[in-house]
Formats: sequence, C-alpha cells, structure tokens
Amino acid sequence: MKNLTVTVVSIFLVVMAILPHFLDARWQTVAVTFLIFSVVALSQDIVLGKAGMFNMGQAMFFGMGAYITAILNYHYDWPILATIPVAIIVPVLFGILLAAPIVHLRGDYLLVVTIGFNIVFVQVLINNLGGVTGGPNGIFGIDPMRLLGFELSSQLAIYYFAFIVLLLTLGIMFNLEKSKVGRALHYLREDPLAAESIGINTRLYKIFAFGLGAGLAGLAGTVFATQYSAVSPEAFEFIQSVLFFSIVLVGGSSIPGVILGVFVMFVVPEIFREFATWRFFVFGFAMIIMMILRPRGIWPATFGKIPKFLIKDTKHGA
Amino acid sequence: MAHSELILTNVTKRFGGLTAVDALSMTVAPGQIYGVIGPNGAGKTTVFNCITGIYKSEEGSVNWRGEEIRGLTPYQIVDRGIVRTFQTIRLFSQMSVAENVMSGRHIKSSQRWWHGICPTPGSRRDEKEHWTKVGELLEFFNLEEFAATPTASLPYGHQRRVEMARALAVDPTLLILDEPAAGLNDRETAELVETIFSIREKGITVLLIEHDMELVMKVTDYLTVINFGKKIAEGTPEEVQKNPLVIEAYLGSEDDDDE
Amino acid sequence: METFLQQLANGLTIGSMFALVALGYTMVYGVMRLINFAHGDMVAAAAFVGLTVYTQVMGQATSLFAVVAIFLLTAGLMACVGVILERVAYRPLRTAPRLSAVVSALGASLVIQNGIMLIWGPRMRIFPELVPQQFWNFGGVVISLIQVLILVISLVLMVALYLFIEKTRMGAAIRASSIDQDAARLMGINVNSIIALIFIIGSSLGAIGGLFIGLYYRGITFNMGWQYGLYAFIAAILGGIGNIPGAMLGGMLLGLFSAFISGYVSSTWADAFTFMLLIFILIVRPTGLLGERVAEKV
Amino acid sequence: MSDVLFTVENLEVSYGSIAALKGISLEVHRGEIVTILGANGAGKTTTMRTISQLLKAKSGSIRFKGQELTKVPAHKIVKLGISHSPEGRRVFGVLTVEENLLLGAYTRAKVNPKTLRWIYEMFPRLEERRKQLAGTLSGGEQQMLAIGRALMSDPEMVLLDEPSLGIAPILVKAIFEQIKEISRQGVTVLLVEQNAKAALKLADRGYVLEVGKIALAGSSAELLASDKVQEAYLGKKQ
Amino acid sequence: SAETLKVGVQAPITGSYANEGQGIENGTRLLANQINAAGGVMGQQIEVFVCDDQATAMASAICARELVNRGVKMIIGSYTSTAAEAAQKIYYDAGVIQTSDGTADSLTEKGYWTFLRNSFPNSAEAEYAAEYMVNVKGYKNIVVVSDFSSYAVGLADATVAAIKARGGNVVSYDKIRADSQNFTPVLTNIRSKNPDVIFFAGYYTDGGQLRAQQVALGIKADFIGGDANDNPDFIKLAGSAATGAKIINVPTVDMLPYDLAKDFIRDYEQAYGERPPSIWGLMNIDGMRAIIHAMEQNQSFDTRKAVEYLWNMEEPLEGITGPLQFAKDGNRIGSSYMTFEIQEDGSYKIAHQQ
Ligand SMILES: Nc1ncnc2c1ncn2[C@@H]1O[C@H](COP(=O)(O)OP(=O)(O)OP(=O)(O)O)[C@@H](O)[C@H]1O
Ligand SMILES: Nc1ncnc2c1ncn2[C@@H]1O[C@H](COP(=O)(O)OP(=O)(O)OP(=O)(O)O)[C@@H](O)[C@H]1O
Ligand SMILES: [Mg+2]
Ligand SMILES: [Mg+2]
Repeated sequence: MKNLTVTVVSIFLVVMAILPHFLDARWQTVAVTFLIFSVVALSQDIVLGKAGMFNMGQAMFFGMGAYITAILNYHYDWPILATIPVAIIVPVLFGILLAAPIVHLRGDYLLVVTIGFNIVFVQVLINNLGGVTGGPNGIFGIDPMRLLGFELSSQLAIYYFAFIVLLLTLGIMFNLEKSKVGRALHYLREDPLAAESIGINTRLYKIFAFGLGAGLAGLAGTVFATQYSAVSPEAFEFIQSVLFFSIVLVGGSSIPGVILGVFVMFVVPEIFREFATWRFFVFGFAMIIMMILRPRGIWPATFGKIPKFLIKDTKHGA
Repeated sequence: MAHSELILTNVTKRFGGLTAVDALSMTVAPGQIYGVIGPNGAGKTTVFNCITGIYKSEEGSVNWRGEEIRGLTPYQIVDRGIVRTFQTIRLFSQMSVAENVMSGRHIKSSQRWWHGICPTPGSRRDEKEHWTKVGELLEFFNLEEFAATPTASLPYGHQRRVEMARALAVDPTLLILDEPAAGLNDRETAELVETIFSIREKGITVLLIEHDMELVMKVTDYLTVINFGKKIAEGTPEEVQKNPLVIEAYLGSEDDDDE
Repeated sequence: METFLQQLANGLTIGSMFALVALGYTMVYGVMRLINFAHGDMVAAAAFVGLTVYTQVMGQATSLFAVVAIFLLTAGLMACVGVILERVAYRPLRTAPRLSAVVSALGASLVIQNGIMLIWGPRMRIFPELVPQQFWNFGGVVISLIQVLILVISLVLMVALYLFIEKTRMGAAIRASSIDQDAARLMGINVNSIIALIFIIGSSLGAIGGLFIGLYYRGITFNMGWQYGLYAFIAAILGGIGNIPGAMLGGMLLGLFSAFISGYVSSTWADAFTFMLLIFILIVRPTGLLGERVAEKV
Repeated sequence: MSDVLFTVENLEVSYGSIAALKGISLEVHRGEIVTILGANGAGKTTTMRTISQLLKAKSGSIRFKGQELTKVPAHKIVKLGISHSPEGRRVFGVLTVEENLLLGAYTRAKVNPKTLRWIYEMFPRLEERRKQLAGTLSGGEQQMLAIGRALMSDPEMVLLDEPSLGIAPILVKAIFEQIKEISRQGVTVLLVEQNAKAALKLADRGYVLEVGKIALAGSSAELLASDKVQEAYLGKKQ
Repeated sequence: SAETLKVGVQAPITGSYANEGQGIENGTRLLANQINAAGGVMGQQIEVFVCDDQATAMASAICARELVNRGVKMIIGSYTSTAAEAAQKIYYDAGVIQTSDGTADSLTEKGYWTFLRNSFPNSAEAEYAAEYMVNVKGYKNIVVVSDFSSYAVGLADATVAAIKARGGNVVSYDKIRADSQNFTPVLTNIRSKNPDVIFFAGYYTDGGQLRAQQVALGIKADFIGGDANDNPDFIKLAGSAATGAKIINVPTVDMLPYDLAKDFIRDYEQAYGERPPSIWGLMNIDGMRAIIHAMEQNQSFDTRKAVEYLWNMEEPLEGITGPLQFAKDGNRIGSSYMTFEIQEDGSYKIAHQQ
C-alpha cells in the first residue's frame, strides 16, 4: 500500500508538472485553484484526518492568509513575496490561540465552535474592521507577484507557484507520517485517554495540529489572493469550510485520497458547469452514492506504516 | 535502604454521594509486586485512576519518590515513570501492533515538534532506534508475527499482551496492571505469571489488581485488601488469605475447591 | 422595560421555532450519532409542500379545519420523505465510520435544496395570511396571535415528546437504541423501526417548524433551510446534543440571545456576538448546558 | 435429558475474509447446562453472537425448538425464548440499573414482578443501586446487571458469555451457584467460560473449540479427565 | 459552419440569486433569438454561452476565463457587483465588453474601457433618496437599515453620507442578515428611537418582511425601500402592511412606459410563462442592445470601436428601461429616480420624481 502511494503520488506530480501546457486559460485557472484547494484540504486533513478533531472552520485560516496578503499589498504596498511569512505566522498564532481553549471539546461540540469562529471571522471581514478588509466587496486589484524583477502574472507562473506550495505541503505531510509528532496525532485520534496514559500531552499536540494546519492554509491563502488578484468574504464563508471537511472524508484522509477528493468535489463540478440548474442536485446524489460505495473514502488512510525489518511474517499483515 | 516508592495517604475519592475510595493509605516499596484485591466495586480501579491522574482525589496525598503527584495530568505522571494498563483494554485499535508499542516510546524519543515538519539526520536516527526497541519488545512478548496486524483483529489474549508491551515500552519504574489475567485461560495465565516475574527482574515495581487468586498468591509479595473503599486488611498473601474478614468479604469459604 | 419585554417575546417566538427544528436534529443524533445536515432542508421542503397542499389539495381554503389539515398532511408527507431519506442515504452507512454519514447528509441536503428549486423554482414563494392578523398591545409590547400560537403549540409538542421519550416503553427503547444498538437488539428491540420512528417524529416536528416559518414570515425560499438547519444544530449542541430538553433549552436560548444581542448590543455584530457567547458557553460547559450524562468509566 | 432444544449444524461464520467459525455443530437438551470452552480467539463469542443473529452465518443452520434461526432478525430472537448476556456486558450506560432490567423484559407485554424480585434477591447489590447509572457501576456489578437483564424476559434458554470475567472469587462462586439455580428453574444454559475447571464442574456437558472447530465434546466428567483439557486449559502437565 | 457572434452570460444561475440570474439568461436568449430571427447581426447569428458564477468572486473569475476562451465579444452580467468586479480585469485584459447592472460605485472607478454599467450607481440613488427624505419630506429622525451585501452596504453608506451632507439626522444605522427573516429584534430597538422614516437599502426578500414586522410592532414611521425592493413579491410578503410603503427606483417592469418595453415583456412572458423577475435583467438586455447597436453602426465587431461609439453617442438610444447613453467612465447617463407609494390594491402611485 505504501509503495502504491509513493508511485501514484510520483506519477501525479509528474503529470501536474507538465499539465498546464496542455490546458486552455479556463482550465488553467481551475488547475491553479485545484492546487490551492489541495493544500487547504491537506491542511484540514492534519486536523480532521490525522488528529481526528472535527474542525469545520478551516476556511477561516485560508481566508486569513489571503486577506493578510491582500491587505499588506493593497494598503501597505508590500511585495507579495514579503507577505508570505506574515500570511503563515498570523494564522498559526490564531490557530494556537483559538485552539487552546477549545481542544478539550469533544467531536460535535468542537465542530460548532469552529463553525462559530468561521462565522465571526466572516462578519469581521464584512464589517470592515479597522477599515482594511474592504467590507462585503473585499479587496480588488492585488499586485501580481514579482520575483527578481520579473512579474509573474501569467496563469502559468501562478500555477508553478501553487505547485511549489503543494510540493512543500506534501513534503511536510509525508514527513509527519514518519515522525513522533505525526504518530502522536494518530494516537490521540484513536483514543485520547489511552494516549494521555502513555505519556502524550494530547492538548499540546491538538494545538500543534491546529497551528500547523492554519499555517499551511494561510500559505494557500496567499496563492489564492495572487491567483484572483482579489479577495472577498464569501470565498471564506463557513460553507467553504464544509467543502474542505467533505473533501477529506470523501477522499479518505490519506494523502492521495485528499487530492482525489479535491478533484471529485471541486474539479468534477466544474466540468459539469453547463448543467447549471441540475448540477448540484445530481452532485448531491453523487455524494451519497460515493459514500455508500466507499464509506471510508475513495482512498482510505491505512495504518501499519512500520519499518520493513519489523515485519516477520506477512500472512497476518495488513 | 529500601525506601518507599509510592505512598498513598488518606486518599479519598467521591462520586456524587458515593465515596468510592475512603481514606486509603498504602505504601509500595521498590521492586515489589504489590497486589490490590477486593470485591467488585470496592474502589480498586478508582485508586489506580487516582494514582495515574485520570481522577483527582478530593483528599489525601499521592507521593511518588518524595514528590506529590496528586493533581498532575496523566501524561505528566507517565513522565515520572508510572504507566498502566486498563481493565477494559484500550488499544489504538485500528493501528498495527508495532505502532501501538511504538506509542510507548513517545516520551523516550528526543524528537521535537519541528521534526514533524522538517526531519534532520538526528531525528531519523532517533526514529530508527525506537523502532528497534519496539522490535525487541515484540520479541519479548512473542508478538513478532503480528507486528503489522491491526490490534482490533487480534484475539483478546493477544491484545492484553500488546497492552503490556506498550506499557513496558515506556521503560517504567512502576507498572500498574488492572486485572491483567481477566479473560485469559489457565494456560495463558501461567504464561502471564512468567511475564510478570521477568518484568520484575528488569527492576520494575509492579502494582496489580486481580481477581484470579491463584495468580495473586503466586506472584504478589504484599497485598492490600479493600472493601467499600476502605482498607480491610494488608500483609503477605499467606496472611491475607487466612484473614477472616477477607474470606467473608472477598474469597468466600473454601469449601469444595480443588480435588 | 417595554423594549425588554418585547425582545423577550421576539426571542421566545423565534426560539421555539429553532427548538422544534433542533429536536429533529437531536433525536436523530441521539440514536445514530449522525448530524443530519439535511434536516434544515427538510424544514424548507415542508414549507413548500405545505403551500402546495394549500393551493392544490385544500383549494385555498382558509378555515381552521383547512389549516389543521394542512399541518397534518404536510407533517405526514414529510415523515414519509424522512423515512425515505433514512433508507436511501443513511441506512447503507449504518456500520460505516460516523463521518461518512455526515458527508451523505451534506449530499442529501444538496439534493433536497436543489430539488425544491427544480420543482418550485428559485423564486421566493409567498404564504397566504392563513392566521388572522390579530395583535395585542400590552403597554407597548405587541404580541400577535401567530406568535402565541407558535409558542403554545411548540411547547405542547415538546412536552409531549419529552414525556413520550422518558415515560413510555417505546421511549425507553429509543434511549436504549441510542446507547448500544446491538445490545438493544438483544433486548428484542427492532432498531430499524426505532430509527424509522425517529425520522418520522423528527421530520414531522421539522415540518411543523417549516409551516410556522411560512405562516409567520410568509416568504419562503428554496435555500432557507440551510440557516434554520444551522441554527437548530447549534441549538442542539448548546443544550447538549442528543438531549431532548437540551434541544428545547438550546433553541429558546439561541432565540433569546439573537434577539437581545441584535436588539441591545449591535445589529451589525449580532452574529459575531451570538457566536462568541455560544463559544464561551461551550468552553465553560464542554458538553452543552444540559450535557450528556457522561458515564465513561475506565 | 431427552428432548433436543437447540442444535447447531455446520455453522460457518467469517469476518470479511477471515473465517472465525469453520463448520461447528452442537446440541443442547432442555434443562441442560452446556459449556463451550476454548482459548482466546477460538470463536466462542462468535458462536454466541451468531446464535443471537447479531452476526449472520455464512452457511449452516441453527435450530431452536425446530425453528430455523438463521433467517430470523436479531430482535425477534428474544421473543422466541433465547436471551443473551453478551461479552463485555454491554449494559446501557446512561440508563439506570432498573431501566436496564426493565428493558430486558421489553418483549413482554408486562414485566413479571416475580422475575424482578428473583433477580434482586439473587443480586442484592443491584437493588441497592437501582437508581445509579449502569455505566458507573464497577465491572462486577455490571456483569450482574447483564445477567439479570438477560433473565428478565423469562427465557427458555440463556446464553452467558464469560459471566465470571473480572468478578471477585466470592461472587464467581455466587454467580455459578445462581447459574445452577437458573437451570433448576428450568432455564437451559449455554455458557462460555475461560475458567474451565469451574465451568466443567457446573455444566452437564461441554464442547472445546479450537480455532473455529470443535476439537472435543463430551460430558463434563469426560472432558475434565481428558489429557487435552488438562494440559491446554487447566495448565497441568501430565 | 458560418461565423457567429458569441455572447456570454455571466450570472448567478444557482444559489441565492438564482432567480435574477436565470432572468438575465432568459432575457439574453430571448433577445438573441429575436435578432437571429431577423437575420442576425451583420449576417452573423448570435450564439449565447452561459456561465454560472454563483454570485461569488472565485467562480466569477473562472467563468470570465472560460467565456473569454470561448471567444465571446461581450458579456452580459453579472447580477451582483461582487461577481462583476471580480471578473472585470480579465475581460479588460481580453478586450471583451462587459455590461452589468452592478451598482457599486467602485465598478467604474478603475478606468477599464471594457466596462459599461447599464444601471445607475449607488451614489446616484443615495443622493436622490437623501434629497427626498431630508429636503422634500423633512424627516427629522431617519433610520437606515442594510444587509451585509456589497450592494446594500454601498447604498446605505452613501445614503447616510448624503443625509449628513444635507444636515439630516440619522438616529440609527442597523444591519440585518439577508434571509434571516427575523427582524423584530432590530425593529424593537429601532422603535425605541421614535423614527420618522426607515430607509431600507437591501433586497425585496427582506424588505417585505421588514415592512410587515415593522407594522406588526406598531412602528408608525414611513418605510422607504431602495431600488432592490422593487419587486412584486415585496407587496405579497408585506401583505396588508405593504400599503403606504414607498420604494425608490427607476421605473419598474410594470411601469415602463416605453413600447419597446411592453413588447419585450410580452414576448418574455410568452417564452417563459412568467414576467421578468425584476428590472435588472432588462437593464442588462439594454446593455446588450446598446453594444449590438454600436457594432451595427460601426459595421464592425471591434469591441474598442463599439465602446467608443457608445461614449460618443450624441443622442440617447431608445431602451427598454429608458434612454441609453454612456459616459466615458462607463457609467450610464441620466438617472431618472422616482419614489413610488404602494396603494391598497398593490399598484404603484408616483409620489415624487427627480
Ligand atoms: N465515574 C464514576 N461515576 C460514578 N460512580 C463511579 C464512577 N467510577 C466508579 N464509580 C463507582 O465507584 C465504585 C468503585 O468502582 P471501581 O471501578 O473502582 O471498582 P473496582 O474495585 O475496580 O471493581 P471491579 O473489581 O469490579 O473492577 C463502584 O461502586 C462504582 O460504581
Ligand atoms: N470484529 C471482528 N473483526 C475481525 N475479526 C474478528 C472480529 N471479532 C472477532 N474476530 C476474530 O474472530 C476470531 C474468533 O473471535 P471470538 O471473539 O469469537 O473469540 P473467543 O473465543 O470469544 O475469544 P475470547 O476468549 O478472547 O473472548 C478471532 O480470531 C478474532 O480475532
Ligand atoms: Mg476495576
Ligand atoms: Mg469471547
């Protein structure tokens, strides 16, 4: 299973590396958004899939990153690249600050609280707090990214920017699997009390998951802001969080699964945009059928990521 | 000097109107295999929960090697070398046996949080070391062939062993076992006795609750008997076994047993 | 004072509607551990069905009998839809991980919402003034007949439901199924029928809520269910999800919060303040106001 | 011991692709106490759950008073006269002790007050704790509740899955005595036990399960005397 | 096949504004069919492409790229200012004319020659409304209510500013959440301020209910709704409370005095079995008509030339929603706001005219 993952992800990366050259402008836009959403969905996976916390507010951190880039660029003329560290650090801090008092909440209670955060966040944007968010309109006319004097405004350039961000995210995700931190998240997802009784500070790791997820989502936000050279509140509504939440579950919360989830939940509906009025009706059915056929997701996360030398007799193996 | 490791003084735990543990005191010496017995609902598990930080006792003190540990969280208590198993098995049921055991290595690992984001050669080495250690434990508990098997699909007896292996992976100084023989048949129980002895040989103090009197008689050095949260007797197994209070409350009269 | 009492009346009216819808959430959750995101859309669908019953079946009659008939017919129809929903979208996922059913519920929500749009169109539909526009003015506090009706009927229904769950054999079977379905089967409880029953009760209560919305606010849109669903879900959580009196309390409180906050504090920040208050309550009481009776023993 | 109350023939059950029962057959006569022994994972619990139809058999038949059970849904089994005290007790944690007991009689139009009295006499602790939530009972108390609950439907046959698990010695004796008492009252008992010696002393007959197959069958005395049982379950070397 | 003139519709076909979006699509298709039946534009048949922007910025940007890709010459839409604004730059870069009824002032502030507003900006309506309330009616205590949409906030902000500029007194500026239906808490608070008038800068779906709940609470103040309240459903929603409510707008679908309008609305009803949902769809159709007119006059499909033609038109072009003329910044010239008062029978009476 593990080898399959590596193979599939490698093929995927190769395909993605050359893909934009075969797409027209619209599909390039879709492809960039696909990459951005993949990053956000993976960040959601850290919290929901790995640590098992029902977070339905990931769009908030995504939006935070996007707005920070937009505000710093639009109001304070920062170059886009310079906004990146801030667009990561501020969501991380918020992630930690907001998570700290709530991570002890169980499943659905946490879900509602994160929905609440998301709603408060959007209201802050709409009410133009501090006069910098542009109110319900949002902020339009963000500069293109500049690197070494080149203006990277073409879809292709943004595509590769997004692609690099995805690679980075994937790197982190794969490494997480093979580290103490990543395992700790798995343990506390399965049984927090047992994890605690074996010496894991569950609270700390839950907060860590939120912080890391927020940071990655914030970074994705920067890419989003440059991609559309605009940010507006409705792109970060709680309903968007619901989308990311569903993507992880439909995908099965493994790395390839989450990316497939983004494809199924975002790209496929794009293909059927023609059937405007029927689209979501059919899509709803598709979601139901998909879950019935694959209740653990398209590509379920598997366990047993243990070093080869430990596997003595594979007949019992997973 | 054989100083004491764990001293409970007047520990009291209440649930609503019910006093589950009532001013209980006991002292465990290093290297001992210390048994706690008593009728169902006597408060044995609750005492263990008070020691391991799952509950905080309302009164009394839990002293570990001179340090007051009452009120610490479970993970802080593990940090001090006290680990437990549960009366009803609590494994990470979808994860493999090896991963379950590896969880015990958590506090021994030198990796920091940023290694989860960015590995270093040091963190890779650390990772490898602990997996090797897991391998050794699997061997010790005869679980090698199940390394990659999700624990949920193991039979009960094997799950008990995994839980014990996980606890030992912490390299504890005090191992707390809550009814380790429950659900094991006589032969498996005999194996368990061997295991407990070999754990003690590693210098680990063992504190255990058990209803299987044969096992208790065989392994424990010292016993505390509680009923309704209060201590009703203590002493060596032989002493306790003859105590009429214990016979009445717990053992029952020895009428027709053993041919 | 006058403003205060008026806000109280406002809050209780909207609160009792939230509570009715929240009951449907909580009951389904209690037994199936499922957040039935489609419930809000069922409420919206009920309003449309009710309107169609009024125009097509009752021939636009406005007598008391006709109004009662609309309620009964709509509740009955929606109960059937609820049972079908359960069979199609949730039963196949009974043994699946619990979040899979949540995705299925989101899918069902899309299906129902867009189904309404395809059948009745995207336009707002307008309910007739079926309840006489009767107002009473108590020293500046204005209360309408419909408000009183909503409050009274909701309370009666809620109390009846509570007694049913707590005091009857069937109620005990529902509670047993909500704890351990296999063990309930061993008692001879037909868990499938219990679940169908849950959907029947939940959907009918939701349907009554939907009709109240139509009668009180008069305008109904295909996508209105989402916000009622969200608020009812939050009400259920606030009260302690799975807990029937909790859902009532949560609904009422949420209604009162939003009334007092948007009336007294700031309408601009009403949502933000309401949710911050809610988050605060949950931080202090992590399992909601009436909490689940947690009985995990280790 | 004449009339056959209950038979299992060639029962096969699997979890996904893993076969747990590989064709077992057994027989229980009216009024008997029959015990099933076996190591961990032998398939004892699986057998019990399949009889209750919580698990569906892959093939084979289960008959109770001549009626085929494999096609009957789980919730109809109690009504036929079989009740089951499951492994792990499975009491309704957030209901009170008494509510749990009353649910045991769910299929009865009315609760039989005599049965309730009988159970309270058998387990006085339960009466003391009538209003306590079952989930907060100690392990042993929960076990009593599970057995009591199973008896509330006045069954003809009761399945007990490891009733002595986690029970204090004095209570184990009591419970075993109560099982005998239950049997004297005319209830047939199918008992799964780890504690082979005690179980065989109590039972009339026994079966030994090994990895999904019946390895041995016979009267209690025969089994107690057999080398195999001696070695494997009683931990005695010859 | 022969060359066609490709026209894109970017509108919210699903979601909250599905109704208006579908109205724009229907109108565009109807006009295209009519023109095609009459021989097309300079011999080319019109081909319509629709893209659902769900009234969101993100979907809008995707739509814009797709429609540009299809080779459209002009875009009809979108309905909301947000979606229109998010797509502007893409159309500008591609040289595609975009005509939208979005009323946010910011739409014409960026200097994109490709953008033509076929409605009138919020500021124009705000000026008129303030003038009417402060100077014509002489209200002392004015309450302004809006929802959180960019249209409503834009209009409400501008109106508050315009009222203050005229020395009027805004006693309360409140916000309601669109579709939340329950406005009595806010109204109860408003009641305690004894207002003379409530100016509502949101949509009819909320306006009708706001009015009904205002009357139910016994608030005696006048009610004036902004242009988006101009919809027959406002009256149905408010029920008996509708009587006496006022609405500010350019002439409505029912009031359009022009023959062109009557014909088009009749054809629309014939084709779709219902009346256009609002005047906004018709404004968009006017935008499309103007662009096609310009192309025909130029005898060229060149978009830049068409826009220049429209900028420099001496005489206004006859339109469904009134005379059509454009300023160099893309704004439509010559707003003709009026105040209607709703009569007991549901009809409009003109209470005041600009
Ligand atoms: N969380 C709780 N809430 C209420 N009562 C509790 C709780 N936990 C335990 N109790 C009660 O405290 C008493 C002691 O329980 P405990 O689990 O410690 O018993 P025990 O000695 O371990 O028994 P057993 O041998 O059966 O496991 C019991 O009567 C039990 O019902
Ligand atoms: N839910 C399950 N999924 C997969 N395999 C299972 C499951 N439950 C049991 N098994 C397997 O089926 C076999 C028989 O299990 P069963 O629980 O019937 O054993 P048992 O004889 O009751 O053992 P114990 O003494 O441990 O209770 C075991 O190998 C076990 O691992
Ligand atoms: Mg215990
Ligand atoms: Mg078993």
